[in-house]
Amino acid sequence: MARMTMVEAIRDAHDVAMARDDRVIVFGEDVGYFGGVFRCTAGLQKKYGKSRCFDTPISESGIVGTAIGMAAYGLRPCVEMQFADYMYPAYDQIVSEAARLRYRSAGEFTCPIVVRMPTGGGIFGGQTHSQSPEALFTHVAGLKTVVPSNPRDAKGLLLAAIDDPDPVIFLEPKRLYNGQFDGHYDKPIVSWKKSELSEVDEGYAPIPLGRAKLRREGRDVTILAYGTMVHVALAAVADSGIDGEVIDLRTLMPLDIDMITASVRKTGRCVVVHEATLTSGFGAELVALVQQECFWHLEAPVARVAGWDTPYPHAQEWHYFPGPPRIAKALQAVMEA
Amino acid sequence: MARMTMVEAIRDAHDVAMARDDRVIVFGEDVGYFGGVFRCTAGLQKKYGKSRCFDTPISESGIVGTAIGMAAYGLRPCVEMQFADYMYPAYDQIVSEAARLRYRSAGEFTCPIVVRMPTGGGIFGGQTHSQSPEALFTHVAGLKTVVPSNPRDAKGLLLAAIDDPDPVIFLEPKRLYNGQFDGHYDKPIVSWKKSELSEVDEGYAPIPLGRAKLRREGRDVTILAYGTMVHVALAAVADSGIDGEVIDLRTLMPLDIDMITASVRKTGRCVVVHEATLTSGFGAELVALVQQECFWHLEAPVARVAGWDTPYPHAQEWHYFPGPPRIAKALQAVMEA
Amino acid sequence: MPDTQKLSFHVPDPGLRPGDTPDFSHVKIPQAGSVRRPEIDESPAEMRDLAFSIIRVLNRNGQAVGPWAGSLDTERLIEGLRHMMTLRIFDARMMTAQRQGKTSFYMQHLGEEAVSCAFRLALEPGDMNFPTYRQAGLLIASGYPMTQMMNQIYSNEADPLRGRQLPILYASQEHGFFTVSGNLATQFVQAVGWAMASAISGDSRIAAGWIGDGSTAENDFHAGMVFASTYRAPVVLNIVNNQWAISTFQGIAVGEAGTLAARGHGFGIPALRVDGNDYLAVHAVAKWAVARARRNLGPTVIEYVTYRAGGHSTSDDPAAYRPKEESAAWPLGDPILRLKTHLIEIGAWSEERHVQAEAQIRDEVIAAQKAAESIGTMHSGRQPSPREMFEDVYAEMPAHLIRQRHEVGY
Amino acid sequence: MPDTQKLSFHVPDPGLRPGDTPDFSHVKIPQAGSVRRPEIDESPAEMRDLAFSIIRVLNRNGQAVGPWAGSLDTERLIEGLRHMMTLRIFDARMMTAQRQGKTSFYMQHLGEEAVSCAFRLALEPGDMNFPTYRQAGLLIASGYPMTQMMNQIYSNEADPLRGRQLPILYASQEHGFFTVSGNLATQFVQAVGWAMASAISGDSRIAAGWIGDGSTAENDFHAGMVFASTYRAPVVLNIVNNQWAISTFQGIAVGEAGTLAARGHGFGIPALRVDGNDYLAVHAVAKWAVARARRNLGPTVIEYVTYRAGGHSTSDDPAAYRPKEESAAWPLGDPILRLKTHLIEIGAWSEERHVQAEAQIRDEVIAAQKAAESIGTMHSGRQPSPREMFEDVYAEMPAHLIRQRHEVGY
Ligand SMILES: Cc1ncc(C[n+]2csc(CCOP(=O)(O)OP(=O)(O)O)c2C)c(N)n1
Ligand SMILES: Cc1ncc(C[n+]2csc(CCOP(=O)(O)OP(=O)(O)O)c2C)c(N)n1
Ligand SMILES: [Mg+2]
Ligand SMILES: [Mg+2]
Repeated sequence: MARMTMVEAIRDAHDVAMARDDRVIVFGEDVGYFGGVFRCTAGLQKKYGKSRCFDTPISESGIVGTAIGMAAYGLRPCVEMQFADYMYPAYDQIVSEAARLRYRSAGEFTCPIVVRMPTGGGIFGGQTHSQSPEALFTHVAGLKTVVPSNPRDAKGLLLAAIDDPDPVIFLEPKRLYNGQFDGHYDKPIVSWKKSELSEVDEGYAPIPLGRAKLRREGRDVTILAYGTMVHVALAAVADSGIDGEVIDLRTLMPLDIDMITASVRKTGRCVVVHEATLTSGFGAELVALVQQECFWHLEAPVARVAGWDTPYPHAQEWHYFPGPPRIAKALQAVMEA
Repeated sequence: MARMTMVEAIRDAHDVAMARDDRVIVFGEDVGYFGGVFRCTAGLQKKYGKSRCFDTPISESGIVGTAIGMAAYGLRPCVEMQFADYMYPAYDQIVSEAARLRYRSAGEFTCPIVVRMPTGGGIFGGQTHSQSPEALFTHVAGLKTVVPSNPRDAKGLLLAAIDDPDPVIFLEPKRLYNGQFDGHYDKPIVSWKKSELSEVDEGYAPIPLGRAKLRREGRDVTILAYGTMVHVALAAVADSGIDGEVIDLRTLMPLDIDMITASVRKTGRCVVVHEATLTSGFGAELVALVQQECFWHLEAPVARVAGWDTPYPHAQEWHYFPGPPRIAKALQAVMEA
Repeated sequence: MPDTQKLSFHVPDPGLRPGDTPDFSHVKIPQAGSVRRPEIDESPAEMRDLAFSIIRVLNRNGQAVGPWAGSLDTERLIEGLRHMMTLRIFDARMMTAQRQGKTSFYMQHLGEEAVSCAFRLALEPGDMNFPTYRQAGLLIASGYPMTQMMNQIYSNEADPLRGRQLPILYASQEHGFFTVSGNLATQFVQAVGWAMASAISGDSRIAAGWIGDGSTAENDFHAGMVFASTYRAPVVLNIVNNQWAISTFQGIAVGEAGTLAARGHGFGIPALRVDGNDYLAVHAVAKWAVARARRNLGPTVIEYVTYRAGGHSTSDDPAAYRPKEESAAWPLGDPILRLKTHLIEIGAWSEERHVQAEAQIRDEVIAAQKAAESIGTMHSGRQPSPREMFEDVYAEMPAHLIRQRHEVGY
Repeated sequence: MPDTQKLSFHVPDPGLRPGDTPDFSHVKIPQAGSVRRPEIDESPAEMRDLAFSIIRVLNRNGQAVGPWAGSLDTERLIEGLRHMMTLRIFDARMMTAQRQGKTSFYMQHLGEEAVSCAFRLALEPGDMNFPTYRQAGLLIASGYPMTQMMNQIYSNEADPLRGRQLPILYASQEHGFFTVSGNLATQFVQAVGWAMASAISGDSRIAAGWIGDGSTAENDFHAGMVFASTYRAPVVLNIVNNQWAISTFQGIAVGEAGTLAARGHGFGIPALRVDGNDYLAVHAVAKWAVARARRNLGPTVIEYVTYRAGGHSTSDDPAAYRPKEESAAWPLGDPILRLKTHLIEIGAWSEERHVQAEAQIRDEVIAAQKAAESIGTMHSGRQPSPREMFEDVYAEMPAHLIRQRHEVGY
């Protein structure tokens, strides 16, 4: 058991996966010699050689397209998009190809690839370094979508993603890479090492996809969150004094609907939180499912707290970000409904 | 007033727009000399010349990318994606560029383009000629998304879309192009000319974006639908004998939430219908909004009837398609809840 | 000083449209045997000329001439002729079957049979093609069962793709035929990835990417070129220039820019242009490129100059956009006729044997068709279960799909 | 026969890494004045040689020599020198401002000033650039107010982009500067579209697309080339090859393929390679290409051979991946020093005037900065209202955004 930042945990997952399976290949823009602009692959090229960890031309479509070919060959590519905001040129390869290879060929060809990408705001990255495009993946049959919220999960889920026989989109909240963040952006940054969640299992210890994690038990209201927003939700619960039950979804597809349902049936109230724009965000799906599964238990409409329906602005970052006050307000409203 | 098929109505809208505004330029794959694989632009090149209606290389990104440049110049390009399934290479240009041009430049540059594309199944087109990707657009701030369900609306809405100062995604249900279709695929095709909805206003008669249309008044349950599914929903109402109120959304963004809310508050029940895959489909957003706006009026959970969460299969097309029986079943269930 | 001349907009035009007399006099066709054959390790910069000519082996008299002749023995040539004849008859029957409503859709190879049939013989078992929808010759020439192809086309119960995929978008790992995509060009860069994987693994297998002239305009063509060039991937990058992309002539994709082969030059990739209707030339050039890849010398671009003699698909009627007789006027002739003439010329074949072979192949195709139809066609007989619709979305069916499957009643 | 040799994987490598002694002996640099100047209507096929050489005007002694010399008079050259000096001082101050926390991010032009500054002088009012983040010289050289640039960089209340956009992603219709995108390469094809629109409209204005060496790998580079070629768009397609793309050297984008300019050949687009650190050469080549576009002769590709002397951005430290002294070893020298030497050589400038000019420009930049800072910086002073966050998503604010705006309290 070692304490790691999220970056270290992701690096460690790569290392463990590459050591135990020759088929694991890691590449992307600035991923090789330099080790990635967020340093998530630092040291891998040195350790495993240029054939297994290398730099690519700046072509997201080329990165995912070649990864698909490699997967069809029998390798297990784990590739990086430098920012989620830059995955769009690869979207066709992800949606039309990776996601449907097994289906359209009835299993003749499969696509065990992982596409990692940093998501979310909080670094004053403006509209092209802040996006959270998870809903663009959850709508696509054939993809799995994972969002870890801490170093421990990041390592275990990434190991599982690399092992997975199907394409996995692995979204890494960049605001959490190097420290804890609960949405109180004006407070000093807290090191990961101070959190138990940075205690990462050594060696090969995958965490199965598809299982949510209860982060806080509570009786008043269920809060569904993932990634950075798990911590922000916990802060909002603390700030508001409302006894919220916080579920960290961890995997959006497949979704742990059982844990969600059980919790909402218990609390009778639900707030869904994400950083992506509200309209047609993944929160909409969560609301739809919750009201379907828990209708007769609901004592208030399910509320959503999300990014506004605008591009992610630069200077107004913290007005855009759905921080603890906005969540707390929603909790209040749901309690009073 | 002339009776037209949907293809004729779309052609007519192009014609009217091009005649009244020199800045309107039409292009795409096979769009020029041949007039489009669905013939929606037939005759335009002959009438307006090769500078205003022309064939392009097979590059969706190039089509939308050049359209954006043209719009920045001051033209009003209206382009065609041959099938919605093939818009993915252009998705980056649509999402990262067209949608955000006005915002990121604070209005220095704007992007009045229309991107038309045939959507939906029903022609045994398999997984790459059947998709309904509307949710991939409604999630993106800065885009408007329109789905006509009949010739009359197709013409009026397309004229409004071309006039619109912002980028509009114009989704054309291909199963409706040349005839009416209510989901009873085993019955003979009914000509558009038999329907009042094929009565198209002559000349310039735009229908404003953002207004839904009541297709059938009813007291039992509100059905929200768009495109082909409007007709399928009407058939399901007829088949089931349930007094459904059918709303044709017409524009998904901006959405006519007022009409929706008023109806659901009246009926107390709601079924949302679309052809796209269920998970994270636009239906999820509709459910989220309805339960938010009408929670205290709801007598049953809002139900969704949609395409299954699989790629669109070829041979199993009619098992995939959410036809009248599946909708009727949902209506029944909602009534009995 | 601003030059106040007004700009004008240029749109390439084929010039000749329905009703006009076809004219291919602008297509410069070098004499058979006249184009040199470089060493396979010659530097790409030294062979740029080959992207602007057309490598041809069979001359007008059916003789095989020049430095590219002799890559196949007579027995293999006869085999090749049979492959092409099989493909043509197969196509004709399936075109009819589509008209009869036995399937929803079909695309034929008329006039282009040499390209995929001859290329296949240059590969070794284990090599992988990333084809478009117009390379079924790769399957025919590698012995993939025709009945299986038809089962797929009919989406019947025995369809190896379980009815999920549009007709002719075959897939066979064993036959080195990657699952065909409906989305153009995506496979081009995937082929490069497969080849990179082979090199990464220290394997000796190579890949072949395929793309049509029109589809070279797609962005993933570029991605394929970039990655092939950067990593010197062991891949053959095949561009089938059949002059048409649905209703648009190749000038829309190529501009008036020279040749598609020349696109290789900007990437330091050797590029050869070959008479795609000359079975011998196609094979010789393919063999050269395959050897280059296998010797770890990197990628090669091949542009096959051929002609789409039929419609784009069963949904298309070329009479709407090109002169009716254009196909007959195509100066590179018919690949089957040309190989037949050659084989007769060298005394290995005869009109009688040809007629016989044709009859025999027709019987084989008909037998395959009967076998497939005895299982089912698109709208009759035994079809795949709707249950199949939910399989293979993932390796293991997640709970929400099981629920949805139950809703359909399976 | 299968060749059983094992394949191996090739990854291009710059060879020299931190700690190594820089070496640019592989960069072949032709003598100044040695490269020919074709007529602007010469056929692209006749000038392929120009993609494999480097057009240079200034020789070691600061003399302007050869057929490309003489495109600008002395007054304009002095102006050009001042533009470059302004840009460099502007950059230096903003780099410091970023370190001081006055803004979140900055990208400088160190070593590349000649490219955008000289290019701008070849354009006419009304022409439109589609720049990357590294062409602020286009703004400086067209007289865009520095205070406005700084307001944008500081995201203060007077920021013309209302705080919405990352620093340096300027936009100005009036100054022919298209809104810079964070997404690489998308602008390249948009430039072509703008140029097509100008031609469609019978206008006389032309467009210029810009892209970095690393970004040529992006798919939209291809889209730009295809459309420019097919429609012979009046556009200049500028590739700024500054040898680096963040941490990857240009070999990752280019392969070992020759030159980026040569990518034009596959599209029949004339391609010129120019010494990007030679103000005179950049201007002469730009002028040639602009004239070609304006004369309706179609697109030109220009590759500027230069060197990114600084880090990629304020988030980057090149010491991690390249030798420290590499920048000093770059054989094409410093653009400001070279133009200064030339002006002194022709007697139009002196060390004293240079020092004077530097002081004066510094004062101007400082004054601009003071003006901007008196309004506000990233985290202090007056900032744009949160209300701005909801404006300009659409021309007219839809109901749901009004509701959301109200929720924030504006
Ligand atoms: C991404 C994408 N865009 C458009 C299409 C529609 N489409 C199918 S085939 C075709 C023409 C392709 O022409 P070409 O590449 O020359 O191949 P050929 O049919 O001549 O073999 C088009 C436009 C598609 N399948 N995928
Ligand atoms: C689509 C996309 N992918 C990746 C990035 C991240 N990125 C920003 S700049 C850059 C390097 C660009 O290098 P080059 O084109 O050579 O331009 P230079 O910085 O040298 O001027 C990268 C990878 C991006 N902005 N957009
Ligand atoms: Mg073709
Ligand atoms: Mg660079």
